[in-house]
Amino acid sequence: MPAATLSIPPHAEHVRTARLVAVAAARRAGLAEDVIDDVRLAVGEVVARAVLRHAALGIERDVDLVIRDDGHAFMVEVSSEPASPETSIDGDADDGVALALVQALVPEVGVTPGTVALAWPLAVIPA
Amino acid sequence: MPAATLSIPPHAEHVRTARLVAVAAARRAGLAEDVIDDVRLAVGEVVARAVLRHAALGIERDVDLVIRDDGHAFMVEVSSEPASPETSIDGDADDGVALALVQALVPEVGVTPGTVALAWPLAVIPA
Amino acid sequence: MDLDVSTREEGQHVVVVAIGEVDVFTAPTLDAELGRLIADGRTDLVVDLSRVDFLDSTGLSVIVKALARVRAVDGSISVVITADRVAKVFRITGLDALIPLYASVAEAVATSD
Amino acid sequence: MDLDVSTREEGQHVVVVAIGEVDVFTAPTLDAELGRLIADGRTDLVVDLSRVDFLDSTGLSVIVKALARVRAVDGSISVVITADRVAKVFRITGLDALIPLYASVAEAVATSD
Ligand SMILES: Nc1ncnc2c1ncn2[C@@H]1O[C@H](COP(=O)(O)OP(=O)(O)O)[C@@H](O)[C@H]1O
Ligand SMILES: Nc1ncnc2c1ncn2[C@@H]1O[C@H](COP(=O)(O)OP(=O)(O)O)[C@@H](O)[C@H]1O
Repeated sequence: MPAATLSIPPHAEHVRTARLVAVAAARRAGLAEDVIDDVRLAVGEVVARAVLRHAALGIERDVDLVIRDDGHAFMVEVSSEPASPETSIDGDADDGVALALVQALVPEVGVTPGTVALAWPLAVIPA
Repeated sequence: MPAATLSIPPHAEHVRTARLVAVAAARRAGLAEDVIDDVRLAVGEVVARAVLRHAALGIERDVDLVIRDDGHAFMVEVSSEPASPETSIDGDADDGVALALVQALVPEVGVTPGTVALAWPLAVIPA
Repeated sequence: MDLDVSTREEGQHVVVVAIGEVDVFTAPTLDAELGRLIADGRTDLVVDLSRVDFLDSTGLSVIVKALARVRAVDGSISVVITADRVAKVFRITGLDALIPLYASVAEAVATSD
Repeated sequence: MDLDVSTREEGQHVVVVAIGEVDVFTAPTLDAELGRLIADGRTDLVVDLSRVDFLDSTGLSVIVKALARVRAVDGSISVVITADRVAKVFRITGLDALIPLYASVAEAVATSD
């Protein structure tokens, strides 16, 4: 069962809310404080990218977060409008930095159309 | 459009997440800090009551929050399993204190089966 | 954990220091500590909430329960509050008339002797 | 607002003090202030992030943009960081090799003269 499900409108001011919820769930999952810092930043980056993409394309749809802790991993799934020929945008340099951060901070990153899944295996994390 | 939609499992540990999201949205809506304190407490009380009720009845369903700011009022709607002859429980003294707090802190409280709606009119709130 | 509870002696009193948030999830921690002290015969208690930034009705009822138990054996309980946000909860519910509230532990210990 | 930005003079330098969170929502505030200063010819800048508890890639790119602008006119920019959480963002992206990071404003002002 998800630890929390959050939907936010695609505006920059709501990205902080996504970070707050992810951090609260990560703390509940028992992640160490420095890993929680990584969760805060990585989730913030992915949600910010999704929100900016919606904003750039005039997509009103919410950005959705599903946060899970299945005992093996702490997972955050961010869903937004899937890229299509009409909804694809050229990323700028910021996007590159954001993706580099996400790749550096998150043990497992899964990207499918419309969804970025971030996972922190619980076994390898010192309690 | 909702400012945020949050679903949490019916466990006490997640009530704090609901408070965080409500407070973040209240701040975005421009409420004064002392009114934000009232939002934090009132939302915490209503969500705690809903979560405890689900837990007592063995209801696994999430408790849902929809937060809105329509320019006239800041609104938080908390939905949970509606009371029925089978799902009604006798409130204890704590419930009385919780309801008293909610009534004292929230300008407009609407209760329908399964839903408690809290509203703070924006017009009467000093910015 | 969002709440830390520790205790220390100050003369006749036991000061119970809570740090963090006292809510439906964490209040049992405070409840257990107060219950343990009272069972041990420590019934002159100062509950220091000066570093508590949130307290809900569950937290209130933990304090009311402790109050009832210490009064039954002629003990005392007082509460230290600095945050207006926390004081307001006591005021709205009228608990400020039942339980002495102080701005510092020193004051609480001096006055409730 | 989740970010406050203010400035003060320290000798040749302008110290830009940010307090709060620098993210996709608030970074434009910092960007505007840095842009205003550089346009005014103030190109020896110390960005004090010692009271910033969160900074994301948007915040980084604001600083990189300011760096490019001051370098073009022989200015300098240095950054004061105390939180490990914030330092980590500079490290991962390799920005710590491009921008001098200091533990205090005094150090930043003394060294980057
Ligand atoms: N390797 C990756 N790591 C983290 N996030 C990624 C990665 N690849 C893509 N993303 C994120 O997923 C979003 C959707 O990516 P994509 O399907 O390529 O859409 P687009 O063509 O609009 O960039 C991007 O905006 C980006 O934030
Ligand atoms: N006047 C009120 N103010 C605030 N909350 C209320 C009020 N009345 C009811 N509630 C909340 O709504 C929930 C559902 O109430 P109700 O439909 O009466 O169900 P139940 O019979 O299980 O108490 C209660 O648990 C309580 O927390």
